[in-house]
Amino acid sequence: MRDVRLLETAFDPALEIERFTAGHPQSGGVVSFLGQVREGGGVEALELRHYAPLTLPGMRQLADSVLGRWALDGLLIVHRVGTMAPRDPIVLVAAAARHRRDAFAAADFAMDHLKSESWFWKREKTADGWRWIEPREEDRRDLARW
Amino acid sequence: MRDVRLLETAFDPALEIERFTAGHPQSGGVVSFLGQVREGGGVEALELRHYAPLTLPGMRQLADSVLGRWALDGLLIVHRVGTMAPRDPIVLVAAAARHRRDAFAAADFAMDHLKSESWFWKREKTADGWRWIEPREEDRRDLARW
Amino acid sequence: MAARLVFLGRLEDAAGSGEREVAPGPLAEVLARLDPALAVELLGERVRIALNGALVAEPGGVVLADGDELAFLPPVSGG
Amino acid sequence: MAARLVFLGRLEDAAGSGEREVAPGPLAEVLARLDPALAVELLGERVRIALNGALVAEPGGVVLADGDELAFLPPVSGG
Repeated sequence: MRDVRLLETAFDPALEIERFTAGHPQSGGVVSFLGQVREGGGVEALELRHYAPLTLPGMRQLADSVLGRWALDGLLIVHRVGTMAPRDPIVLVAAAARHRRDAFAAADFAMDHLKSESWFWKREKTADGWRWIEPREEDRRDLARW
Repeated sequence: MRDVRLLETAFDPALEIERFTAGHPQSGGVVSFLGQVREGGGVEALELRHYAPLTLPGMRQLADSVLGRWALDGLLIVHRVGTMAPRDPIVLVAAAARHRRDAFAAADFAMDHLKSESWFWKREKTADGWRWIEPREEDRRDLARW
Repeated sequence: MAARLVFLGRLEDAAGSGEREVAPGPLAEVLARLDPALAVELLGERVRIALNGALVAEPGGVVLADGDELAFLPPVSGG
Repeated sequence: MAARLVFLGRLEDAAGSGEREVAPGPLAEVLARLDPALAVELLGERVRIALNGALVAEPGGVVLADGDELAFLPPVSGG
């Protein structure tokens, strides 16, 4: 039903989606979001740090709030921490539901909240060295939709 | 960029998502919707019929209209026809974009239009035999959102 | 030679088969030679018509020639 | 024994390390013994504080005991 993981090492999103879907044969639809490190733009590496006492508990609370808000058969949230290269998967959210509207809204809501409220700090490495990523106004606007 | 397919035989959604994602390394996010034949509810088989001169051309037009409406790096629409069993994948839509908001909206829009406007006729087999599926009021409401 | 009618979805059940060869001619005459109950179904308000793969806006003007394919498309199924 | 300060995100750069041992005591006294520029950053309006893994609503009242961990959490990064 609720599968929330914080991973220090790489994961295989296709395999995760396949297992998640197979685990919910009664669901008509599965919506997933996969975020990956973008290739291009001069970014050589991305590092995500977290604060262990808060980050995973916060993700679990988010999952519970999503499950309480929409009629889902299952919800998967997988998030990487550590240093990643372009093309590496960062985050996978998948929602299985009887009705696709619920699955879309749940995955969208979960991503907006993961991005703007979860305890992750991100820095990018370019030719100029490492640089911390600041909060974005766009994320606050995304959050205000709900 | 645009990959639209109508398939007479089974496909592997996880493999399709993996290839699609690998083909768009510059995209920060990929949203996918996978629809499968629900297990349970007494449905033993689902048959989807199409009208060849209209169905695939209509799906391609839909893809073009989605690509014209949102800033996407790529769009995938794969749809089965023929007879399927519970757990079989029916439809996969995936949208790759720089910004996740575009990818969510594009996949959601594509599904609403595929479901309510594409030339597919569906019948279900239960213990009572085959029964054609009628249009649903919910689909018209979904469409009215756009 | 002949023209062909194609019946989709539940209209296939009503027609008893997915397609049927008919003598060419104006659509009204073609339908008049069918079983009246089937003709009524085919003329249903929500049934769209495609001639040789293109949707027809004004079915009243259709005249079938040899080799033509006329498809009757009931509302598509829900999600 | 000592208490520990933990600096997340850009505060780690400002502090020069991810964590630091400090003598226990009221938070105001602990901060007063730090570099003033760092103390100003740590007291920034948008910096949240967690004591032993729980967010603190009123940092003014915090008194660090031996073995406590106090984390300084700047705004999280954007998407």
